[in-house]
Amino acid sequence: MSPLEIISAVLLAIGSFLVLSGAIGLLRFPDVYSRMHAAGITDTLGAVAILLGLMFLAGWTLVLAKLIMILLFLLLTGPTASHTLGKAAWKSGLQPLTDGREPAGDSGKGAE
Amino acid sequence: MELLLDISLLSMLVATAIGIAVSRDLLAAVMLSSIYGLLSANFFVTMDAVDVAFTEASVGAGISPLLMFATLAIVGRFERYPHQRALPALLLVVLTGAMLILATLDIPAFGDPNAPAQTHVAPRFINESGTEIGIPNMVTSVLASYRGFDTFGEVTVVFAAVVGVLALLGSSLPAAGRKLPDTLLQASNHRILRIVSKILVAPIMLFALYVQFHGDYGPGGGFQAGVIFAAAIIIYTMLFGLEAAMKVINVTVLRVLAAFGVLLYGSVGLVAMLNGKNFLDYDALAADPVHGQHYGIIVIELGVGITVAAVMMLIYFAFAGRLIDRSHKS
Amino acid sequence: MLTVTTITLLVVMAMALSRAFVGPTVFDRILAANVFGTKTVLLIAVVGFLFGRPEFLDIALVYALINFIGVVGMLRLIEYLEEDKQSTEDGR
Amino acid sequence: MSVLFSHYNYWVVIVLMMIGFYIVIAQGNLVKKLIGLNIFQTSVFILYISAGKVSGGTAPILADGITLYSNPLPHVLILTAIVVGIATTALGLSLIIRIRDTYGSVEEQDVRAAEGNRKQESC
Repeated sequence: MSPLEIISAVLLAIGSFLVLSGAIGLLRFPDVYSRMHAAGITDTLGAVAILLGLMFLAGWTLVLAKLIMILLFLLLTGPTASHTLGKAAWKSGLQPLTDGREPAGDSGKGAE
Repeated sequence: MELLLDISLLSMLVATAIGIAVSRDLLAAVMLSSIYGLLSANFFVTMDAVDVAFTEASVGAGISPLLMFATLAIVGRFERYPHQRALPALLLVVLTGAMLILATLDIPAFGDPNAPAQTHVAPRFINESGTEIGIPNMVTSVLASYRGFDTFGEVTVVFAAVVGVLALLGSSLPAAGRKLPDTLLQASNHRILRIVSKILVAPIMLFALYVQFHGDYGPGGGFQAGVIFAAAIIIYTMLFGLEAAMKVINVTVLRVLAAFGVLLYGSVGLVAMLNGKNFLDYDALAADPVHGQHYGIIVIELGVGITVAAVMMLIYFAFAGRLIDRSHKS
Repeated sequence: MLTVTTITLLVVMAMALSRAFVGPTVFDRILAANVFGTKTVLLIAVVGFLFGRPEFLDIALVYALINFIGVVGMLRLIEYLEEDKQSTEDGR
Repeated sequence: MSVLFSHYNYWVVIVLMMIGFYIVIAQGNLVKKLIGLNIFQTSVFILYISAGKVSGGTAPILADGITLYSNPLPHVLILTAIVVGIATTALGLSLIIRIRDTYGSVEEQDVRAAEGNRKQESC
C-alpha cells in the first residue's frame, strides 16, 4: 500500500467509527436534544473524515474538485440543519429531559 | 459486494414501504416517502442507472415530498378514520402477489446478459451511438435522438399537467403587485437559515447549468437541470416569501417559458423536416451529421430544461399561493 | 477499507431508518431523515470508488442539496401546522 | 438458493407493488392513496431498471477500457417516467385540495357521504 492509501484508510476508519457512534447515539439516547447532539456533531465530522479519505484516493482529478464541493456543501448545510432543527424543537415547547430516571423515548410526547 | 448492497437497499425499501402503510400520521408517511425516494435513487446507482438516480433524487426525494408537505399544510396532518376493509384488501393483495411471484419464475435471471431485453435493441445503441451521435452518455443520445419523438411526448405531458394544475389552483395565484399577507411565509425568525440559503441559491443555479450542459458527457440533462434550477427558486420562496420570489421571477414570464420550451423542441423537428429529413432527425441541422446531432441534442435539451424548470416553479407557486390564501382566511 | 465503510454506512442507514419509524416526536423523524440523507451522500461517494467509476459524484451533490431542501421544507410545514393549532384550536 | 438470488429483485418489486396496491384500496385518506400510488409507481421503475442491469456491466456512459455496459434503454424510459410521475402527482394533489374545498374533507368516507346527501336532496 502506498502512503496515500494508508492515510485514506485511516481517515475512512475514523469516519466510519464516528458515523457509527453517532447512529448508536441517535438510537439509544433518551430525548430529542441528546439525539440531536449525538447525530449533529458526528454527522458533519464523520462526513468530513470520509470525504477526506476519498480525496486521497482520487488524486488530482475532476473527482477531487467534486469531492471538495460536496464537502463544502455538507459543511454549510449540516450544522445549519441541526441548528434550525434544535431551534424548531425548542420553539414548539419541547422540554429537554433533565431527570435521568424517566423512561427512555417518551419524553417528547406531550408536545406533539 | 454488489449483491449485498442490492439486497440491503431493497430490504430497507420494503421496510420503509411497510412503515408508510401502517402510519396514520401523514406527516410521518410523507417523511418516510422522502426517505423512500432517496433509497430507491441509491438502488438505481448500484444498478448503474446513474441518470435515473439523478432524476429520482431530485424529483422523488425532493420536489414530490415538498408538494405533499404543502398539501398537508392545507388539508391537515392526521388520517381521520382507522383503516377500513383491511382484511379483504389484504387477502386480495396476497393473492395477487402470489400469482405475480409465480409468474416471475419465468423471467430470465437478474443480470443475465443473454436475456431478451439485452439482445434486441440495446446492442445497437451501445455499439453505434458513439459513432452515430458522437457523445459518450448513451442515455442522453437515446433520450434526445433515437427516441426524441417519445421524449417530445413526455415534455408535452409535463406541460399539460401544469395546465391542469393551474386550471385547478391557479386562481389563487395572486396578481403581481398585490400586497400579500405572508408574514408566516417569510421565516424572518430564521436568520441563520436565511443567510445560508442565500449563499447557496446562486451556486445551486450554477450547478443546474452545469448539469444542463454537461449532460452529454456525464449523468444529467434537461430534466434534471430543470428540477435543480427550480429547487433553487423553491428554497428561496420557502424562506423569503412568495412575494419576494415573484418579484424575481414573473409568473407570466414563467407561463410563456413553459410553453416556449415545448415549442423550441418541436421547432427543431420542424427545421429538420424543412431540410428534407424526418421529424426530429438532427442529421439535417449541419453539413456533418454528427455535428447536426450535437446541435440538435443541445437545443432540445435546452427546451426540456426550460419547460421543466418553469413547470416546477409554477406548480410550487400555485401550491404556495394556496397556502397563503388559507392562512389569510383563518 | 472501502468495503468496511460501505457496510458501516448501510448499518447506520438501517439504524437511522428505525429511528424514523419509532419517532416518537416529529423532530426525531426529521433528525433521522437528515442523518439518513447525509449517509446516502456518503454511500454514493464511497460506492463510486468501490465500483471503480467515481466520476458520478454529481449525484452525491444533488443528494446533499435535496436533503437540505427537504429538511427546510419539513420544518416550514411544522411551523405552519403549529400556527394553525394556535389560531384555530377546533381545527381537527 | 440460486433462484432466491437471481429473482430477489423481482420479488421485492412485487412486494412493493402490493404494498402500494394495499394502501390504495384499503386506506381512505386521499393523500395516503397518492403516496401508495407513488410506491406502486416506484416499484415499476425498479422492475425496469433491474431488467436493464447486466451483471459485471457499468453505467452506460462510454469510457476507455470498458466493454460491458448496462442496457441504456430502460434508463431512458424510466427517466422520463419519473418526471411525468411528479407532474401527475402534482395534478393529483391539486385535485385533493379542490376536493377539500368542496367537501371539507379528504377522507373517502366523508366525500362519499356528502355525495350521497347531495343525491338525496336532488331527488
